[in-house]
Amino acid sequence: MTAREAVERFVSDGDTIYSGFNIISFALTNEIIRQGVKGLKAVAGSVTPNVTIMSIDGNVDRIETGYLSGTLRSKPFQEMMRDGRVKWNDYTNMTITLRLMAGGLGMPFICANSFLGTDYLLPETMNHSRSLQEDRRREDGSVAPPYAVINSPFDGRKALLYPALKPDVAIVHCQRADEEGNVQVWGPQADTKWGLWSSKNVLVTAEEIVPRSVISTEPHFTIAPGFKVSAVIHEPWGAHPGGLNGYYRADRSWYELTGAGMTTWESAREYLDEWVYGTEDHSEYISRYKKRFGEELLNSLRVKEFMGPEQPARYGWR
Amino acid sequence: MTAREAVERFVSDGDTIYSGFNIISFALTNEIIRQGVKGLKAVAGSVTPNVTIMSIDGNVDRIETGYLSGTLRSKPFQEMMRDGRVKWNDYTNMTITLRLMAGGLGMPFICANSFLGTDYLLPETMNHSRSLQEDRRREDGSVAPPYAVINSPFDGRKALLYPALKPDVAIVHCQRADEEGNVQVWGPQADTKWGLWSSKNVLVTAEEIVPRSVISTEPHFTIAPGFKVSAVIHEPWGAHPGGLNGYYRADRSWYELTGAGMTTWESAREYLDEWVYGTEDHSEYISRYKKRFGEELLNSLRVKEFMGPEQPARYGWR
Amino acid sequence: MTTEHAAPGEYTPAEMMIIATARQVRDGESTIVGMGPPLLSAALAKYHHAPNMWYCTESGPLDYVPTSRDLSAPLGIADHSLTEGAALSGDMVDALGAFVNGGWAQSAVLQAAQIDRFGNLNTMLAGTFEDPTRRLPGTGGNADIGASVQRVISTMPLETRRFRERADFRTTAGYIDGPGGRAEAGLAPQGPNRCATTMCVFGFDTPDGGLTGSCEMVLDQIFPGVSLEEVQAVVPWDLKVSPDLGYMDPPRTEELELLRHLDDGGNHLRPGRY
Amino acid sequence: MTTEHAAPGEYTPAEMMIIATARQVRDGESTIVGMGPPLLSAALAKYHHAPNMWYCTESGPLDYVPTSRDLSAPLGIADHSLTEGAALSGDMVDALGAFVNGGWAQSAVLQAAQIDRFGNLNTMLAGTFEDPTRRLPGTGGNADIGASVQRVISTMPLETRRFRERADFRTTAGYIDGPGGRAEAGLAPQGPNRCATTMCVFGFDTPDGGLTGSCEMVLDQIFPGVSLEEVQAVVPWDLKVSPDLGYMDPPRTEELELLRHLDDGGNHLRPGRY
Repeated sequence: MTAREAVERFVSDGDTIYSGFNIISFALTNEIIRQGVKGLKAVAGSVTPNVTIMSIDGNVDRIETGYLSGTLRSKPFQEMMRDGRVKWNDYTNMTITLRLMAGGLGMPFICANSFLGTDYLLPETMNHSRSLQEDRRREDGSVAPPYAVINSPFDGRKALLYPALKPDVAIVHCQRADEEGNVQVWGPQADTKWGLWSSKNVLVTAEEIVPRSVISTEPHFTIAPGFKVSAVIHEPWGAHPGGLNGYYRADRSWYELTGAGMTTWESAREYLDEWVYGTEDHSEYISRYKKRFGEELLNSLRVKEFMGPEQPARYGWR
Repeated sequence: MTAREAVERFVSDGDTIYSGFNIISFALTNEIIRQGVKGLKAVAGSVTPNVTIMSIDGNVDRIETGYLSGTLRSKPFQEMMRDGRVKWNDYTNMTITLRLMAGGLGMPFICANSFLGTDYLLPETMNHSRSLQEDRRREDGSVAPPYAVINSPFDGRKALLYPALKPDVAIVHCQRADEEGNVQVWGPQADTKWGLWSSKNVLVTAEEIVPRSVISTEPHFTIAPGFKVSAVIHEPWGAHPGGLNGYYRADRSWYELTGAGMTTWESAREYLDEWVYGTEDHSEYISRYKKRFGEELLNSLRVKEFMGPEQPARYGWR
Repeated sequence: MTTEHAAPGEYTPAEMMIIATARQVRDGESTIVGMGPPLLSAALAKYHHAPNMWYCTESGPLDYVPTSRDLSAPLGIADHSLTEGAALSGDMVDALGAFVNGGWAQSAVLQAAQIDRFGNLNTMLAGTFEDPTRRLPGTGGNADIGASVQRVISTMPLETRRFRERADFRTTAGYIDGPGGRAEAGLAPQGPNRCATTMCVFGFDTPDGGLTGSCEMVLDQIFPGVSLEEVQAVVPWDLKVSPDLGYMDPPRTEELELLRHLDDGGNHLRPGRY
Repeated sequence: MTTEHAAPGEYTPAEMMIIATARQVRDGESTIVGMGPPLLSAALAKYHHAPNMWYCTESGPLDYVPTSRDLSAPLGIADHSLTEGAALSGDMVDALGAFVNGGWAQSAVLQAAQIDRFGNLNTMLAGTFEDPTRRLPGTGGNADIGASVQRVISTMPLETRRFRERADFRTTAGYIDGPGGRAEAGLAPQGPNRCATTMCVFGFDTPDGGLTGSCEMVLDQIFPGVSLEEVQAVVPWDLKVSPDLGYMDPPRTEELELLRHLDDGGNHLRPGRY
């Protein structure tokens, strides 16, 4: 399947989309923008610049997250956060991850102390004018809280509950996957695993497509099994300008070189026109990179030193 | 540290002890019996024959578990379960694992549907005459329930809560660990990770002690970091008669050969006298095995075919 | 595909039960497989007619794909051979939590000591709670699975002590007391789907996924050489019989051979066990 | 150990802040390290005087032990180099859940935009919620960490807009409104412990782990060339001063060199940033 087909088939206007803290599929991000999907709600432990990029044309207009990572340098984004074009409720890195975990585990809610004693518990915080009240409206018209304090039925002490998150779709880039959709990832994983397990549809771009036997001989790296994955797309450099452990480093000069930092409406527009709307797909995006900045610059991002097992763990049972 | 020192220092009468569903440290089990520790409460997704063995002399007199795995062939154990010498409340494989996870994550309780619609929710089940009511007694004299149904503050639907489990001590056998106590495990892991994270003290026997660099080049296998581990003891064959992925198979003839199945009081006595009280430590236990049954029988348990990575995942960032 | 069948007397009722259970397992489904006969039945299904079923057990290995050189079914749900060819090696949170409770297990194969009219299972005790005639091992993952999986296949010998109007103890929710029982308890409406025994296979009267119908067990298929009356004599309530009552084919020779190979000399089906 | 110190003018206030923060990190402690200056401070501590601190970040790597050939501090909490030499590579549930919330992180190093009299931190916004003068990135893991860790070290420049009688928004619980505040909120009594700035280091008046004392910030150590009055002029409330008020040693030459090496040309301390 191509990224275009995957987004056509599995991403709809108004969906809640998980795009994580780490290992971001810019290939799928760009395709979502190209197709003009509207009104997405972005959820993740931390959202990253790909969410800023998706907010400019209204692909994303709602956010539930713990941290706006590298997104606030964008004046347009700041503006939209203030005037309500982007609506939001804040959580934390852990509580969003736990909410995704609860969604993945089929639990209605999960406990965490994180907001005890803070201003997050004030009613005016929970339901501020740009908050996601409409998303929390119950059938009877009342509004569910974004989190709630109860007394534990076991010891009577205060317990703070957070509702489960079940995104409609997750996008992620991974090191490798097989044709059946088994997805392998290594390095710091942040909220990735539960972002994938909690989502109804999982779209994955993979740096490499490998035979099942590669997956099966290191089954501990699999974070989502094939039956959980809706589409796997072979997309080298699919995380660019982000990095991928074992393959390439983040392209730190990219945001300034191209305007992808979205610091102004103008630079945002230019970036989108040239690098997103102006390319057919990720392969053309990478070709254009090579043309514009030279293949050498791209190659300079490639990882050159590797860490392999000193004494490989071996499975064995007979 | 030796197993003797570790048990002397970290296991006390009345403790709640986690000994898991899988990768069981029989080396530590036997040492606990030798030292005559009394009144332990055993908790695990499933408890296994090592808990039967620990129940005969009252080392274990309380159990919270989802499954009595291979333990009920023992008439003495059956008898003690019936007459209240062993007290118990039943949960499930998942709910005990989630209760350990909640303990490990610092949560007071966690949700699971598992008992909705079942007889576990009847008051006479929760507080039957051999149940662990005393362990659940609150300061005001009332008894906390073993699980409780509430209405979700988010959508009003029924939610079933299970209280966190925080054992005093966990015992486990692992494939390898380093001197700092970083513990690595592979193969089916069941409840192991959360058994270790939820416990105040973690005692580990390791098939191999390896340098830190072996741990660090495959850091994804570490299920408990050194600061979480109280003692690591080098104990080859430490899981025997259980198996260890990549090292040896379970010794299926052991229970009948030695009486370790504890099917009668007499065979239980004989087994304990010869193989537990009659040996100084696990090394003597293994020596005796070799003398009694021959080194060949022991070696026949060794794994002979291994599965290594076909295309090893490599970390790399520069 | 050969259609050669084993003759009466060439197989045991226990073997027929395993084969009938295996026949309920569908290719391409993600399946959580429980202790005992389910491990053997699911392995048989995987080798025989469901090569693309996702064979998963609760200790963590998802999508076990054994190599053919060692054709023996796993002995337990944490058997180390389950890692063989697996797509994912995780833990119980992954398997029972994310896979089962998260709603990704399309079916389950479970054993139990008792089943009742409404498909509730018992693996806890025989008799009463305060005075059990026999304490059983407990629910393991059955209660977790029964709460979440939409197509539960149970398997056990057809015996009066096992088939009860009401289970001595309801370890695992079926349809509880009948229509609407699951919804009232807070569960999704669809519960157990099939029960394969030594004499027959039952379905459930749930024409609409558990929302309507009597939610009772319904006799669906009878095994060769077994009569309707024999089944009715064992089941202690007024058993519903499917209007399309069928007769199940006897074991195919290849099923039987494969089963015996997988059982590796009686690992699961030791004489007298079932 | 050399005692050669840098002279005034040879280092910036931001560098002194990082060094003062690093000096609060103890050898042998398990520490959760936040975004920004904490990553740099903790790396400095690890190389300089705390080789056996457990350097952990919230994206999953626990016990980062970098090789010396690449002496640069991680750029972010999910920097891939954090896996280098790590004891465990997991995820956020492991790091913030099991390690931090489970109570195994003995200390934390956090940055914030504001801190108040009772040690509450703010990383959410400046101004009011409905009309913020500046929206900040949010709490990240700070709220998770502040709720659970018993020795929180915060770090930020000493500026009046940052030091508030009450934080504009309390993202992360310190002692809330004073003694008993944490217990009333449902948290363990011990909260923040140190705050290292560009001019001084604060402690907290919690003689008994947060159970007694005023729970207010207390001026503990002043940096070279800074006067008590200068600090008091910035802090907008009646600042408590430790009876044992001390003067912190200027950076040692080796600390400063190491810091500059770790910052690798201004990754963290770009001019004008702090």
